[in-house]
Amino acid sequence: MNEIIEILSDLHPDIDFETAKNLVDNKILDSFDIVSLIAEINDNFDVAISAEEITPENFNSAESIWALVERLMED
Amino acid sequence: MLFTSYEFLFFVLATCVLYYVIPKKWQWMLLLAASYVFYFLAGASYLPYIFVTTVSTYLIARKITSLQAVVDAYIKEHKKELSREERKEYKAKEKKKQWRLLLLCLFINIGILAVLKYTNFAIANVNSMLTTFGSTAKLDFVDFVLPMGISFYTFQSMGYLIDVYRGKYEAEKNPFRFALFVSFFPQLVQGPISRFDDLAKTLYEEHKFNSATVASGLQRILWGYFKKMVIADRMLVAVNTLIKGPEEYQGAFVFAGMLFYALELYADFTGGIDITIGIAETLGIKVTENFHRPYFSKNIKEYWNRWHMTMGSWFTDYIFYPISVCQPMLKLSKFSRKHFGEIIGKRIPVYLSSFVVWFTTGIWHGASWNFIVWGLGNFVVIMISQELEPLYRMFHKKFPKADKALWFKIFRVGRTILLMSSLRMFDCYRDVPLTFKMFGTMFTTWNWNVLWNGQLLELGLEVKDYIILFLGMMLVFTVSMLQRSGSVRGKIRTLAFPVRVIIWYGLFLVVLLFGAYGVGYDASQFIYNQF
Amino acid sequence: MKKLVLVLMFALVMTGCGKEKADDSENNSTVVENQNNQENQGSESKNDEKTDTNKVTEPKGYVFEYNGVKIGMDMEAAPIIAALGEADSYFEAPSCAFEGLDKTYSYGSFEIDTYEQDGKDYISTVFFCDDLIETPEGVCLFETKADMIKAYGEGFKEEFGMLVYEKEGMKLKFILEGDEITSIEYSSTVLDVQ
Amino acid sequence: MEEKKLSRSRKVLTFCVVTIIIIGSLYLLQKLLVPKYMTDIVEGAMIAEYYDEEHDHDVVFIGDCEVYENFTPALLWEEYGINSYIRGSAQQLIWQSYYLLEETLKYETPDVVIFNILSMKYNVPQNEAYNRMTLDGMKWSSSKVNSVKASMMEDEKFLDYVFPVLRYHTRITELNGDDFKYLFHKDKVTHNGYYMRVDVKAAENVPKGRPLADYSFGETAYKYLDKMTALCKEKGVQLILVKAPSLYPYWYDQWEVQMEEYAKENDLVYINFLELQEECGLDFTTDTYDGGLHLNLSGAEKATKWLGEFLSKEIGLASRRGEEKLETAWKKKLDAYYEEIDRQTKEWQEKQNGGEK
Repeated sequence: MNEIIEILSDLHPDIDFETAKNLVDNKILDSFDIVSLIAEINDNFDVAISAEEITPENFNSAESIWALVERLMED
Repeated sequence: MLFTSYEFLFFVLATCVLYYVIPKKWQWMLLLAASYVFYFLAGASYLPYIFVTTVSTYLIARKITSLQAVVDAYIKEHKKELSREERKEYKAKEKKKQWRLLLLCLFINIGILAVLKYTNFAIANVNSMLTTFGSTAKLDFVDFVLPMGISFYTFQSMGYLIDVYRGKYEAEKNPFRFALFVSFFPQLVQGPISRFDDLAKTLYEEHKFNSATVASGLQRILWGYFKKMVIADRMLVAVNTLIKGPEEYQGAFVFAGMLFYALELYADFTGGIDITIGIAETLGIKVTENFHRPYFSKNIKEYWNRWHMTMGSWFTDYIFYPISVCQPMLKLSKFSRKHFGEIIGKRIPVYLSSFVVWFTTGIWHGASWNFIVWGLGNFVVIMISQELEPLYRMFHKKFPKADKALWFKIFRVGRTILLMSSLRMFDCYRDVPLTFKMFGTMFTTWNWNVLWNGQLLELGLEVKDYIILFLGMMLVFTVSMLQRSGSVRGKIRTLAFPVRVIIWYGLFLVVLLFGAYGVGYDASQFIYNQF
Repeated sequence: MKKLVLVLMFALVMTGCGKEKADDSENNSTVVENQNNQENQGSESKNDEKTDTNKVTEPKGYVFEYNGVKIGMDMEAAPIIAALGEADSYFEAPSCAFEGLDKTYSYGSFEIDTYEQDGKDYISTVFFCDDLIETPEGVCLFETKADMIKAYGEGFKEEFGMLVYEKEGMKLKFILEGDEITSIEYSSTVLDVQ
Repeated sequence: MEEKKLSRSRKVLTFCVVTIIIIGSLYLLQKLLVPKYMTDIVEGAMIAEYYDEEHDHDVVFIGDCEVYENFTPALLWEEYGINSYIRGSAQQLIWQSYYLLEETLKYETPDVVIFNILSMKYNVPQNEAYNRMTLDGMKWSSSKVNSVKASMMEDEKFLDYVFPVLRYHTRITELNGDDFKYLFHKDKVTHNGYYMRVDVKAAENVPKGRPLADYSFGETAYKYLDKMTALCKEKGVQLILVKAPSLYPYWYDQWEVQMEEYAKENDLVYINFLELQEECGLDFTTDTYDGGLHLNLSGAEKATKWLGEFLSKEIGLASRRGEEKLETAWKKKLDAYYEEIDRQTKEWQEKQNGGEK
């Protein structure tokens, strides 16, 4: 979870990702960010997030991203 | 049937009346029938193409869904016996089957689109290559029909198919309902490109006649006609004169043409979409918005999120993401990070997939180098902007107030418009070299006095036309400003009845009297029908 | 330092500045196409340009030449008439009910017709009256169909019994009786109705 | 309950009132925008004038400018007691002539219909503006519907005839005093369909006809001529074909042969005034106002005289002078006629004098 927040903060130092919700709906994360994020996650956790998992629900908050990663790691 | 033809108005009227007269459970069937009649009237020879797309997509999506059901059932049943690895392996194997089906369907449908749209472009390129190598042989051009709206309905169907494959929703069971999704007539000619999960429900639902909804829909249609007929079709006269006479109209004329074209395109395309969405609304159906006041964008990237939005998100979801997060791409990224450093490695997925997206976007708009160069031009601008991000941050740190200042906002909006307009010159002029040449004349031919010495009056528009255009644009601008705080139609609804009547009747009169239609004006087709 | 600021400004100008959040980028688009529309959708073709756009100052299509004066269709008549010198005879026909005169200038071996638009006269026809003149491609009255084909090729169409070569919005019309050319006429398509 | 009813009926009432206001204002707007044809191009007002007439004519002329500028009903009445009317309009095409005839015969059955055959040369619709001048003036009837359908150019729409505002909306920026002055009432522009001109411009250098590839009249033209012939036979009206004495557009010998043959085959009278120039005493240095295309008053009087003689002697139309109703009607018309002659003559003389200075 903290690692996710770290990655996110690298992308946007000015945002507090602990509390921020609706990252996608409010256009805080754009498609470039999401792609960088997925690359980082792939590096750090060794999980592959595929295109079909890129939905607003999965990327709207650090929490939901973490949930996605956990689910994929289990799978 | 042009949107601006009497036939179309009559067709819509007849459809709407019938729609609310017949039993509600037949409503969607009526729409299907109307859509096919509409398509038939546009050209009987188009029917086989949309039919093939509908049937192939329907069947393959159904097959994929049923395969998925089998997988789910199997896993559920054998949950205990199977290990995680076994489950994974089984799933992967099954997924592969679905993947092949998906590929087959994409191949058929994108294939049809590509062959019809790009064969002659390919032949032209081969021919010029042959000439370069000194051969006198020439391939003959082929004479394919290009079915109306093929780019739109193909994209819409393929989006549906990929969603089904991704398990976002199940395939539609009723083939006729699916056929309606593909062919829904208001959006057939020029989009928006709807998603199945957005459109389907509202499309098949039963809709009770509701005078408020119908009135609201009609108002939107009227607004669309205003933009289209009063502004776009009038502007078109001058635009055509300018771009058809590149020898004569250079320098400042190019600049004027650029802005005129930006105006025309905006009014034409958003007006058309207003009509589309308005017709749907009149029928009680909600179609996704396609524009969000694009010319108010701060930068090009934002612009592309607010202009033709349904196409943008289509390219993002079905091309950009799949390419940028696929395994080979991630590996490539890792590899480059190791060998070329962090900075380059990180950018590779984004850059490569953006390149593909913009190339595709370009060629989707038309089979010519003009559009490809135009698409890649957007790519270059966006990437430069991306790379300069640190500089912007520096700038804003230094001048923290600039962001709130009006002059800075105006500067940004102006810059967006100028950038977009200059890129769009590629779809005005005959070929790429000519476009560059004309662009150059803006800086070499110093004839700014033509803007006020009366020469603008020789382009086919008179003083009164410019006045109408100016007032029309002021109205559009005002409405856009008002829209920032919510629907303008909603605001008008709160006014007193006589005021409302005057507003809408007034707008109707303006379209009736100042619309550029009829003898003397040739209603131009929606620019966007062509894609 | 100044230079840096300049570069910075230039960069700001030239690209979309993305201070906060530029959202997603790829995609969408638009553009229009004006000329190469192919996805024809069963409706009229786009903008027939308004009438005055086909006015030309340069000769177009097949052009008749007499004493070094080029007489092309839809060219402004005044300079041509001036260059040709006084006509042997002149006739003007007002259109019924409308403003605007159609004028005919006769120069013995040929006649020129003009039409009026927005107060100016434009060439609508050059008509051959005898075989003392020939077209720049070398065809004159009373020659044969073979001579015509030799000069202009096989690319003619038959219209109302005439053989017509169409080029750049003008027509070169031949009438044949048997094998003999009995009429040669350059004509503008602006006034074409039939 | 009561209240609900009330508010409902109020709603209905408001709806009705608003609808009436909107339709009424649109109607007025349309009336305002339609060209009035009262000054300059008066040819567009001709067709509508017929409806104000007493429909009791002995002779009705149908055709293009070659009838309405070359024959004058006033003279036919004064000298021969023949009550006639010209249903002419600029570049009236033959199917328009046919449907005008059809319509006219619904109002009255004259003894003779005279049709000028120059329009045989047109086989397809020619020009939207001329269509409008012939068609807009007609009252709605099946004849008008058919005439519009037959006349429309490719880019014209039927609806534009039903709601002329759709055609003329661009005039909103060009409205002038006439549009308001003649909103509800129009002046007469003709004298029983005759368009008078007294000025003179001698005919010179009228070009010879250039060879045509095909001299035969078109199928459609013949079809409507046949229909005209049949309609007149059916109604017991004598159809007379004429070619007016205008020198231009050129009338080819090959055309003449076809018309003579047609008249013979269908047992019709055909009069070619081009061949009667001497007999009529026409002099194209003084009898035309535009160099040979149209006759002026002096020319029209000569041609009409010949025709009047022919109609009364050969066809046997009796003079109706002395019929009280007609006499009073014509008295008024002749006053206006001579007043107009005076006015134009004065104007013409002034212009000439001015020119000489």
